[in-house]
Formats: sequence, C-alpha cells, structure tokens
Amino acid sequence: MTAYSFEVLVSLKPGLSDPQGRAVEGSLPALGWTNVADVRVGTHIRFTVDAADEPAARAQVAQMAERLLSNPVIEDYRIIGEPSL
Amino acid sequence: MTAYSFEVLVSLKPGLSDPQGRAVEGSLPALGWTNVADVRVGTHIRFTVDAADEPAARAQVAQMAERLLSNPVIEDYRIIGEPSL
Amino acid sequence: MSATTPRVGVITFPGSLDDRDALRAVETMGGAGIPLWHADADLHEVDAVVLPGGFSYGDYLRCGAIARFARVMDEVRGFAARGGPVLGICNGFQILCESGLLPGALIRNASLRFVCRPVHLRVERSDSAVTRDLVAGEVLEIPVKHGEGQFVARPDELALLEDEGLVVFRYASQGGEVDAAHNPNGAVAGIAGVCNRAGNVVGLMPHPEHAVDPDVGPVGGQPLFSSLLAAAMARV
Amino acid sequence: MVAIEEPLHRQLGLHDDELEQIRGTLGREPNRAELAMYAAMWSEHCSYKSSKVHLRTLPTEGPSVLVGPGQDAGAVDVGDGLAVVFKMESHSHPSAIEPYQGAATGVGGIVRDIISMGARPVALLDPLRFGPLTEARNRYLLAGVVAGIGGYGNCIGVPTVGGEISFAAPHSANPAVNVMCVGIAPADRLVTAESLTVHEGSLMVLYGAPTGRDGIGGVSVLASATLEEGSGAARPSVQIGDPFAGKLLIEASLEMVERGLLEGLQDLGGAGLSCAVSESAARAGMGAALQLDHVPLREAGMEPFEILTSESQERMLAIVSPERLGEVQEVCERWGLVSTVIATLEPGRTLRVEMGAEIVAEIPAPSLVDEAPEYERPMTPIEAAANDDPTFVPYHGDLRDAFVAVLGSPNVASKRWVFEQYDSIVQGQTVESAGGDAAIVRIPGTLKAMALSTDGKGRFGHLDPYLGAAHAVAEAARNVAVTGGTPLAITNCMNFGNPERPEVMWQFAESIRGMCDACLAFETPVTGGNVSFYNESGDSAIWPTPIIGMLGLLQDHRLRVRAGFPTPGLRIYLLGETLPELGGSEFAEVLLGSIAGRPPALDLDRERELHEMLQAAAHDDLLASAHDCGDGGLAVALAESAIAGAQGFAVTVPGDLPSHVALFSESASRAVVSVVPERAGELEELAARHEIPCTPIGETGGPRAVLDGLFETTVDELRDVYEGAIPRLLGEAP
Ligand SMILES: Nc1ncnc2c1ncn2[C@@H]1O[C@H](COP(=O)(O)OP(=O)(O)O)[C@@H](O)[C@H]1O
Ligand SMILES: [Mg+2]
Repeated sequence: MTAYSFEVLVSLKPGLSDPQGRAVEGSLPALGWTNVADVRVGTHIRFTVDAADEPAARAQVAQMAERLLSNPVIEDYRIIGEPSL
Repeated sequence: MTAYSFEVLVSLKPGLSDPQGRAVEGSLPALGWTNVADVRVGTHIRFTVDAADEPAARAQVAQMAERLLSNPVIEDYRIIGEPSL
Repeated sequence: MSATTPRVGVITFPGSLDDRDALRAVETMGGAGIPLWHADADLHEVDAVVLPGGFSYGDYLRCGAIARFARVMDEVRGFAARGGPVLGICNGFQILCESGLLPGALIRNASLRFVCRPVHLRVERSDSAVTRDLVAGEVLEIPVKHGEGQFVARPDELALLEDEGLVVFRYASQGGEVDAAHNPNGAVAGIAGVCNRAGNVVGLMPHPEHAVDPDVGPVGGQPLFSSLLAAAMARV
Repeated sequence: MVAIEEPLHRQLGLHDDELEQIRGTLGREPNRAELAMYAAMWSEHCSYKSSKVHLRTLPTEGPSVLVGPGQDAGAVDVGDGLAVVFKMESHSHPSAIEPYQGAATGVGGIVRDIISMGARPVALLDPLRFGPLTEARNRYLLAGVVAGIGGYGNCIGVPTVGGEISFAAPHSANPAVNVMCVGIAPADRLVTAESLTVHEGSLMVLYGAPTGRDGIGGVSVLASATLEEGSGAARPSVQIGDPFAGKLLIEASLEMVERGLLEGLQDLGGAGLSCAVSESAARAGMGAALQLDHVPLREAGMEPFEILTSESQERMLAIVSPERLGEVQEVCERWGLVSTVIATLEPGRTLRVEMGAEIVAEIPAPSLVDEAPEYERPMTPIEAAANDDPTFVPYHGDLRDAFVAVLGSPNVASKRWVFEQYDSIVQGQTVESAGGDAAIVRIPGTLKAMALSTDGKGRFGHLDPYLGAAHAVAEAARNVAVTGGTPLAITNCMNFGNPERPEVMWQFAESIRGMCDACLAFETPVTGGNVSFYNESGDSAIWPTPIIGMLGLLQDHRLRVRAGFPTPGLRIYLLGETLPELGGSEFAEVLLGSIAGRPPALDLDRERELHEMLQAAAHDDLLASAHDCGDGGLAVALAESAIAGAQGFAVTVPGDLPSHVALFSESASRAVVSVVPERAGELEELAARHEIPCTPIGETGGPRAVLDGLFETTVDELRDVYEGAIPRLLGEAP
C-alpha cells in the first residue's frame, strides 16, 4: 500500500450567489485592486489515501468528493493529485 | 490587458489544530473509508486579474493573498495559475 | 398521558443544541416528546420526527453534511417515504436538504454574519405537516438564529419548486410583504421554509420551538406545533 | 525581546530568586521539564503572585455563598436546592494577536471552568474594550472578537445574554476581552475541592482533544509580559478553538457528573497538564504518577516539557475510581471523545512524571500549586490634576445637537450590531437579553430568574481608580435592582497594565479597595474573578479596568420591570438627585473633548437604599418601567426608555442646574421610572420611606420627545441616531 496525497477543490456552481466571493470582491477596490473580477470562494480539502495504486486511490477520492466533500445540488468539485506543497 | 485566472489555496499552518479536518476525518470510517489520514480543510479562492502580463498579475495575486485572502497569523497560502476548470 | 397523545421524536446529533427546547415545545403543546439518538436504528414508534437546530458536527465542512450519514437518518428516510410527518428546524432543515429529502440548499448569510432576531413569516400553503392549522397569507412572528440560512437553488430547480408550490414560508414584513428589508439572510425569493411534494417533510430556518412560551419570546411557533401534533395524531 | 544568551529560567519568565527557591525545594538543579512546569505554574497568570496580597482583602463570605474564590468558579445558593456557578476571565492578549480565535478560545476556557464545577453552562456575557472605531484596526478587532465569541458560544448552545462594550484610545493597542459564564447545578452535587473523594489508586482520565504544541508557554509568555510591537514571537501561541468538541465536553462531563461516576473533575487551562494534575493531587493531599506516553498527541516528536505545558483547548481531566473506569470511557466514546488514563494517585505528595522508562520530572505537588512566590510590589499614587473639572466649563452649544451627539456616541449607542450576532435564546430561558439593564434568565423548574449584569467605568477609573471600581459595582447592582432583582454576589476581571510599575500597582490596589467597600455596602461578596496584567504596549497602559459581573436574583420573573415606557399616559419620575458632576462624563468627552475632573461622588448607603426601594416597588408591581441613569445621564436614560418602548415623552428637567449639566451629569444612585397615574402616590410614599428624592418630571406618550423649554425631537429620530451609530461607523448603514 502507498499513501497518495490529494486535494479536492469545491466551489459553488456558476449562477448561484456566492456571499463570500461578493464580500471579497467588494473589499478589493478599497485596497487599490480594481482589476479583479469573478471572485468565487470555496472549500479546499487535503488528505492522504492509502491504496494499492493511484487509479484505485483516485476512484475513491471521486466517490468521497461526490458523497461527502461536496453537495452536488449546488457545488462542483475538482480533484488534484499529489500537490506540490 | 489580458485577464489571467488564478486560484489561491489557503490552509491552516502546519502544527495548528484543524478542528474541521479532524471532524471530517472522524466521520470517514462510518462511511466505509478507513484508509484516509491527515485531513485538513481550508479555503479556495478563484478569480481573474486584468494585467499587462502574467508576472505582473502573479505579483499582484501574491500581495492579495498576503494582505486579504489569508490570515498570515494562522494560515499559509499557495497560488495556482490558470486552472483547467 | 393518554394513549392518544401523539409521540414526537426529537433527534439528538452530536452538536445538536435546540433538541431539549424542541422536546419542551412538543410537551408544552400537548404532545409526548421522545428523545431519539443519532446512532440508533430505531425511531421508537414515534408519530412524527423533529430534526432540531444546532451545529451538528460543528457545521464543519458544510452544515448537515456529516449528520446526514447518521444511522438514524435511514429510518427517517423510510418514515418520510411512508408519509410520516418530519420537521427540520434550522440545522435540521440543512440536514434534510443535504439528505435530498428537501430541495435546495442553505449557504452563508448574505451579510456573512450570524443573525439572531425575531422575524415575520408569511404562510404560503396550509396543507403541509406544520401549517394545517393555518391559512395561506397568515403572518407569524418567530425568531431566527443562524449563520448559514440563505436558501439557494439552481434556477431550474427554483422554478420547479415554485411551480409545484413547495415553498411553505417566506420572510415578510408584519403586514405580509415579502421584500429585501425583511429578509434576514438574502434567501432567494424570501424563502424561509420548504416542503417535499407530499407536504409531509418540512424544513425551515426560523425556530418555532423558541416561539411557544410567551414569557421568553413571541408565540408564532404554536400553530406550527399544533399542526405537527395534528399530523402526528392522524397516525396514532 | 528575550536575548538568546539568557539562561533558560529567565527565558521562561522565572526570576533568579525564584530559581533559588526551586533549587531549595528540590534540593538539586531542576531539569528542563521541571523548570517549564514551575515557570508556567508560577507565572503571574496562574499564581496571582502580584495580586494575591490585595485580593485577600476582599469580602468573600455571605449566607448564600457556597463556594468562594480559590476554585474554578464561585457558587451561590439560590434556593430550591440549586446553585448558580459563575466566573469571569480575560482572553485579551490572545485576542490582540488573532481576534477571532482569541475570543473563541476565551469562551471555551471559561465554559470549562463552569463545567468543572459540575454545573451546566446557561449564560455568557462579554464585557469588551476597544480603541476608537475611527481606526480600521479597531474595527477589525471588534468584528473579529464579536465573530469569535459568537462562533464559539453559538456553536455550544449557551446563550450570550449580555455584556458591554466601550471604546477608548488606550485600548487601541490592548483591547480587553472578558467573558463571564454562568451555570446552574444542584447545590448538593457541586464538584469542589471539598467534594473530592479520591483515594490511593484513583485514576486520572484525560478526555477531549489531542495535545499539540499549542500555546507552549502561553500563560507565561502571553499574559505575563507586555506584548512588544509586531508580536511576531508570540504567534506560535495562537490556538484554534473547536466549539464542536467543546459542546461534546459539556454533554459528556455533565452526564458523568449526573451519574455519579466521578471523584473529581478539572478543566485544562493555563499551564495545561502541569496545572490540572498537580492541582488535583495537591487538593487531594496526595502524590501522582503521570505517564506522558499515554497522552494522545496531535504531533509527532513532542518533548516532555511541551506535553506538560501545552495549552491545547477542549481537554478535561476526570478523577475516577478504577471500578467506574469502564462506564466513564463508555460515556466518552458515546459522545465521540477520546479518553485515556494518564495518571494514578499515590501516597505521598510527589508528582512523578514518566516518559518511556525515564522519569522526566519529580516535584512536590504542593510546591507547584501553593508555594508560588507572593510579591508586595511597590506602589506610587498618581496625583489627580487640579482645576480641570469640565462641570464648570460654560457650554454655549446647541443642546439638541449635544443630545444627538451623546446618544450617537459609540459608548452610548445601541450595540445591536454586536448582540444580534449572538444566539441569546437557546436553552429557552431568556426573558430579557442584551439591550435591557440586566439580562434576565429563568431558573428552570422555578419561577425565579437570574438578573445578570457586567459593568466597568473606564473614564471614572482613569480619573480615580477607587471610585471607578466602586461605581462599577454600584452600577452593576443598580442594573439588577431596576429589574426588581436582588444583587447577590459578584465575580470580576481586573484588567491592568504592568504590575511591576508602581503606578499600575497603585491603580490596582485602589480598585480593589473601591470594589471591597462597595461589595461590603451592598452585601455582595466576591466569589471569584481573574486578574489580567501586562495590558500595555511601550509605556502606555490601558486605563485601570475592573469589570464587575453581578449575579442578582428575581423571586418571580413575571414581576420583572422593563426599561422601556410601555404605554402612553404614564407619569415619569426621576429617583435620586442630580448634582453638578460632569467629570469623566460622556458629555465632557464627546462635546468638550475632556476626560478630566473628578468622577461623580458615590454615597454607598444612598445607593443601596435606592436598590431596596426599586426591589420593593417591583415586588408590589408598582412600576411600569425603570431604567438607571448611567453614561449620558438623565438625557440618555429618557431616550433609551422611549426607544425601547416606542413611546415619546414630555419632560421638564428639574432643578436649577445649568441645562446641560442637568441633562448630562452622571450623578450616581438615580433611575428614571414610570408609573400609572393612579399609583403615583404610592410611589412617592415608598420613595419617602426610603428617603429617596422622587421628582415628577413628565409624562409618556406620542411620537415626540419633548424637553420642555429646551428642545424637542422625535422617537424615530432618536432611534435612528441610537441604532444607526455603530453600523454607520462600520460603514454598513444606509
Ligand atoms: N480579581 C479577583 N478577585 C477575587 N478572586 C480572584 C480574582 N482573580 C482571581 N481570583 C480567584 O483566584 C482563583 C484562581 O483564578 P484562575 O487562575 O483564573 O482560576 P482557574 O485556575 O480556574 O483558571 C480563582 O478561584 C479566582 O476566582
Ligand atoms: Mg480553571
């Protein structure tokens, strides 16, 4: 078994209001940044999975993202393997 | 000017307790996932920056991450350019 | 307690906070409050189920995201499918949405701040499990207290929800007007509570269990509990 | 900053003579772990070494006091077999570094003090001090602290029912974040030093969150020294609160207490395991063997001294007889909490700490707990400046403008922006929360209610620390009395600068003296409290800030009196006498830019007489409303009663003082009450019996607020000024 590192990035679906994103965007001009747009704030979950191989690990991560880490009614997710951090 | 897309991933500094990560990790075995460890939950901010070139845009994003998007007292951040999403 | 007193179960999840308050409200309104435990595979023959407010699992990750996997939720799903009355209050509402028993989802308040204050609700339909003692258009005073109570749904889902009349409560003025000034969290279309198609599963963000005792607050929650008890009674 | 070459004991905050004392006790050189344990336990924060000699002078006994100072929290008998347990604590230093987490963990800490007495936490109050909101950093601190208190309190299901906030420049660098927690327990089930039933072989069970490198040296580093510019070095001490675990700790702990599974219970706070284990052993008169290998760790490679002094949050220590261990572990498991046996009680007095096969520390437990040094630090009085009293400065401005300015001053204005972020109604017993004079919380199973108030008088204390503290007690008691409640007892939090400076030490001693005299006069003993020193940066200290947390009792909550004018046509009376006293007033600061002169005088007997009259009036259901005159004087009291009840008034300001003095003087021992005309005679007779001046000043009703012969405005305008001031300063109002 090997420990594989993953990150799952979860964000609200396009078209849904994003109060945190709006707040960040609203505070930027006062700090002198007027050239930023489309701010969306989401969640970012990092963890390791023990698995026989990478595809097995990745399949499990997709399941976890689908069932627990995101709410498919309002959120999309994206998986990143082996982060550089 | 070109619009560059960025993502900033913000997470608690290593060593700090991450109650969210601990709670998520604690819930996994009941869902049948017993091979997951080191869960850390953070924030993920996506946006576009209008800039003359990529290095200029990236420099600004670093400043934004430092001053607004993360809380340097307790958080680290990482910048990803041009996400595939 | 007579044999015909309806039994209303209140589930305690780790992090539930208003579970005792919901049990007390049930008793105040003449029902028998039955504590239920999240890890139990048993609803103890209750006639109605309340998922109370609070911060189950700290609201970590997303409100209700972890609680929906609790063992007792399998029983709640079966109970709801058989037409049993189910009421989700605040965190309970969030858990029902996460479980797919109710449409939509709840996200951070538009203000990004927790808000605790009395609000007015306009009743939108009188045939759900908690509004059968009410008529549409009535206005009730009930407190809210939440940080993540902004109801959202995808545009297509929202249209369907409105078409099918699944909205049970909207935030309104004392006179019944639905507008931004009386919306405590930015909920789309002022939606404070919704139900499933059959009307037996209802969720709302405001706290009717904190609106039955006139010594400590408004009393707009009384008709919701009397309706719930009537719905439960129908099953005794 | 500490220089690298400093010897270890000094780096840890121990003085040379303290090291000598340790050598004497051990008869040898302490090792690193032992030194760290002494440093934590003998720190100012844990040992009260600078304040003890003064705290000893406080009145701590009374017929209803069940537990006085010296334990996790005080306890008062409220009848019906019930005890109210309460205590206040500061988390100012951590909040200055990270406001959200600092405040959140402050709530967690004080809540665990209440749990460790075996009481269910039923209410929180949060007295706060910040610099002016015109500065961005102060707005950030306010928003963060309030969100943090709500973030924790809301998530554990304990209502935040009151508190207070004021703003003053000396708090810009050093905000004060105090939190009071109140709990209820059956009086015969309190867990105290006396109720300990331990014996040889009793086990210490650590349960809750795992131990990490949190706040190592937190107590000694953070709260026992001045924060230097940048505070970079203190950063590793920041801790992240876990309110979810906090809630589980409440439920699991109370279930174990209710089922009688425990011999003793202790929270882990300052000095972490070192404190909890040595205190438990010392109180039991025994020794203990502590196995560090059994402590669940969050991080690999932790050194013994780190495990011993870690201040990781959300941990408790239960003392259990071996026969009950199974049940205790079952309760913890059901609530999802990890529990492990970490120590055994032994004969003797020695605390032996082992890791692997090695003994890493061996110390007489009482030397950590009871033998910390005590200092009688030098004191130098601060002379009050002469001839600068604002009372006699002529005022030619517009009185209506002055009224609006005082009412809209952030110290006076509504704190709704803050208290609506707190769940004030969970548990279902909140009759009145923030916004009234005292919070009213029912005692379940009875008609009784607690009346709770926290008060501090910043400017008064700055001008005269004795009077400042006495006024704080008087105002807290008055806030209870106007609701009809009887003041029973206080807790306190003493927020001061560096005690090694003689001026600060004098301010502290004077404040204690003022608190002492007032508590004696009102027969409200001190059941506990907390001292927070070193609230200064560079050489600018905060104002002396003693905060009083008053517990009062209403025999029947249905008879409590509200602050708002409820109906039109009521007679309005001013109880008490207005004297020319603008020294340290809100008016003087806002309109004259003056924080000078003498604070109002305080006649403690007269004050007490007013309280007794108000209680008698409430008992006879005589009053339609009652509200005390505090910041902003008579003018603000009238405005607040009008806004709260949505009723206007027409009033003639009595007496022959200059109008601005009559309106804004902050003379003590006064209240504005209203009464139905038919019972006005009764009120006047009652006042006469208590020898309280009782002056009819007008009537309630209508949309206008009329000050006859002076000016008029409307209740709507007053409400807009009062409710809008803080949101406007925060840039959030229309
Ligand atoms: N200002 C004070 N007045 C009276 N008693 C105090 C004061 N400050 C602290 N104490 C008492 O000293 C004891 C130790 O305080 P503290 O260290 O804050 O308690 P704990 O050990 O529970 O954290 C407590 O019993 C507390 O009530
Ligand atoms: Mg304590």
